[in-house]
Amino acid sequence: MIDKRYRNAAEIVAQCPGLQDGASLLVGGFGDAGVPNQLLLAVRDLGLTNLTIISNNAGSGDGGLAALLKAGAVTRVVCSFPRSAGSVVFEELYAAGDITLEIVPQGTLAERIRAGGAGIPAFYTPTAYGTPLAEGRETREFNGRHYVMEMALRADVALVHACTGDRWGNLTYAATARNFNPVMATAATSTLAEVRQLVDHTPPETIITPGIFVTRLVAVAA
Amino acid sequence: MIDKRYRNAAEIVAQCPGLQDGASLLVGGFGDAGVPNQLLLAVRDLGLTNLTIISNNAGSGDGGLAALLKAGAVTRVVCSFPRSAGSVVFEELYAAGDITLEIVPQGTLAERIRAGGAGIPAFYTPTAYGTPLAEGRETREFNGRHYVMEMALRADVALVHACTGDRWGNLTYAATARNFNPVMATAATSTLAEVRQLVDHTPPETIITPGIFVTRLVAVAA
Amino acid sequence: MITPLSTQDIARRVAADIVEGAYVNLGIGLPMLVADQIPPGREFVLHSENGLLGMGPAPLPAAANPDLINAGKQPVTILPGGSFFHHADSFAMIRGGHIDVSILGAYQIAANGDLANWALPGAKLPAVGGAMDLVAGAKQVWVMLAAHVAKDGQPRVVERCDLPLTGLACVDRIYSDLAVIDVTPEGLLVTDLLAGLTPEALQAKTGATLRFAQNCRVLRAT
Amino acid sequence: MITPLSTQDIARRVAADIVEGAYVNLGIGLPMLVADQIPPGREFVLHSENGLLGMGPAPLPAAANPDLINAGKQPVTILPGGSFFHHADSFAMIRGGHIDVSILGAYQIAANGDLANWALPGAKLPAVGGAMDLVAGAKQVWVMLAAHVAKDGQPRVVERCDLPLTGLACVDRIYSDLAVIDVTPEGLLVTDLLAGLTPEALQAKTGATLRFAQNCRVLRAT
Repeated sequence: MIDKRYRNAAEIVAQCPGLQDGASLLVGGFGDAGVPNQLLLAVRDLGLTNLTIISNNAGSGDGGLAALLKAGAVTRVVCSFPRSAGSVVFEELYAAGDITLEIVPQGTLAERIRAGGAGIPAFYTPTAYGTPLAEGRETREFNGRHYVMEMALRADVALVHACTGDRWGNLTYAATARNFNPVMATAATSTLAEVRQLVDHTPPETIITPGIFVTRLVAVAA
Repeated sequence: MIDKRYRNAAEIVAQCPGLQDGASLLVGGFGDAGVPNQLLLAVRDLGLTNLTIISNNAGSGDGGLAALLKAGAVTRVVCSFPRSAGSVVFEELYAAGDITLEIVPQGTLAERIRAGGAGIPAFYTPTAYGTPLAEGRETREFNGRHYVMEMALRADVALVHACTGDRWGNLTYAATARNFNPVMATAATSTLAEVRQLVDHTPPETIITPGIFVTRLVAVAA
Repeated sequence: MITPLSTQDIARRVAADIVEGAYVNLGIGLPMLVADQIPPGREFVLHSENGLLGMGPAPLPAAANPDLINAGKQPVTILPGGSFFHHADSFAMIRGGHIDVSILGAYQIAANGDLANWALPGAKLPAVGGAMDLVAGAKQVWVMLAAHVAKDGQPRVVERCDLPLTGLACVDRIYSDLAVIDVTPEGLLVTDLLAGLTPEALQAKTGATLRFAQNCRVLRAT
Repeated sequence: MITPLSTQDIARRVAADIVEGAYVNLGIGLPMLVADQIPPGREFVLHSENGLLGMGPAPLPAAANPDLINAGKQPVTILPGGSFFHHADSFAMIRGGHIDVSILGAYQIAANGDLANWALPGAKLPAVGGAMDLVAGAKQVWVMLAAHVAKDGQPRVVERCDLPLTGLACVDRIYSDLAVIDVTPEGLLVTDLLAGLTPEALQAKTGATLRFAQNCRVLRAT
């Protein structure tokens, strides 16, 4: 019987394929909505080093991502908007030169991850053409308009936060806590999901992330 | 007040921007599931000529697409699988040389339409590399693997079939009658939807095609 | 003494130009004010790039749902007709040209429509968010300036931007506290001028050559 | 008299090789038989490229739902844990390497894994469907041959395909009525041989050089 459920966050990250020093992690969430905070704390407790984090923001307050950063586990961040009211931990590490940062336009970030999950190695986008964020990128003209070539983005592990999950790994999301989570779930070697509620069965028309994309899941307190 | 509802299929196709001689049409459906048969009959009744149809199949029996073909309205078909048990009308026109055919692998067809709706002018795919269907296509190597460059596909008009629709154009689909309909809805200048049931309001978590993609909709008998 | 428009006045002027049924993305900050100035009886649909169409006003603090936020990470509501979707779908909407109007703030706008609105010299931490995608993808890009000139008196509307660009030739219209200016192939065309302000006075505060529409309208502060 | 495997025998042998929890796409025709041969207690998830995971057996005719069909356009059911999605998402699953095993029929398979399974010389009407996407994207591609040689006695397993290719070097394993053959970097390796058939007899029916595993297993017809 397929059963992807784990008992707690410590178990779900233990012996997770790809989750090791130097790993890249896709981390869902936008602002404080839909961030897999419990999984991030469990990863922090593994004591890993030299991680790359790919996420829209760079953590705020002392939540999961900030805690992982504070533990010194992360040396590189790929994101669209690291600056926020509470992004103190990241800002200090960045100012100290302890973390490198790659800024990617938000839609290009989402599309590069989508491409990574969809077997598309590269695509063209009009976004950022002629701006500093396209420097060094290959460009090309189609029908008189200029585009930048962007490469797919995948990671060793994706950490996602969902509303409900079932034993097959099918996920639903709550409102805008959906954000990057469904695309990130598709683009990693292992996808770990924390869900607020385990359910016996998810109506098939309502599933946003089919279980095929989810390696393991765990219920966390909402 | 936004209200995209039309009273019947004849009204919805009347003065539809882009629906004219020589137009290209994205037509949803896979086999007999999710085919916008009533819209196709309404288009047939317009007496247009020289249409291009982009659809997974090429019609069967005397349903909507076969009826449009039979009327002599179509001179070009882009599809992945024109051959089926009941595709008699298409086969006769093709054999007589009255219709040209472009065969596209099914996943490449879906992705080209998705790209068309998403502002991606071109992308690379491993599908069809080294086969006759990639002849003449530009190819490129990424990380030691070979890929074909494919171009976005858009049309003047998309015809889709959905389960429910509301006045804003939000759509839901039934089971595998979803198929190509949601992607096609995104990739046309005008998107016309036939729905089995008009509803006052669609729960926002259940919407598959947000109304932004739908120009007009009409209720048809199931 | 000439009274410039208040930010509310500017927002009201912008809202008046948005047509019934339009899909509109409001940038963080000043553009958000437009939501409160929608003329009675006119329905348009607000898009938030974190996965929401049909964004409604902020809830009462007690009713705030942390899962339901806007691109500025503030609690919002969803109106009837609204929908949720993931980040890749949200930016497919943007990049694919489905958003009718994107309204943003700006540091500089050039006479050819170049926009700089994401990076200031000496900023400690770069951050871009979705601005580059919005200006590349929306059908219309409108810029709002709370003040026609910067605090140090330097013009914001210039011949050429010297700040890092967000996009090339992307701005269609500028709304400031002094004027409304269309970006046309022939250069900047003032369509609305603050009551009591002479064309010469506006030109003196502008770093690029202005033309004035023959039937230039009058803007009045309230 | 040596009895070759029946198609049911072949399907049973294939099913035995599919591990618990695998995501499997079954091509139209012969591969469909595998669904009926799943060993008791083993759960794997069938993918149908028209937008369905968790495909179940055919319904009774009276219970058939025209909206719920498989890639062969036949009525099917959906099992608990299943989900629906649109065509672009379905082929993102395929192209993105999320399908563990794709099982297809074939006209020819070359010693290097090249596959020809979509076009015969003199076919009146070309049609490709999803085969090229499946062989390019699935982690494992297995081919089923109801008969090791074609009706005219020509081998189907050959040094080089002369029919139009579906994909290059994509086949991992061949299941025929006479043998199971792995496609390896060193060429074709027979891992299972029909009881009573000599290696020389199999080689005589094969158009490419075979090697035989040291611990070659015995296949028995039922």
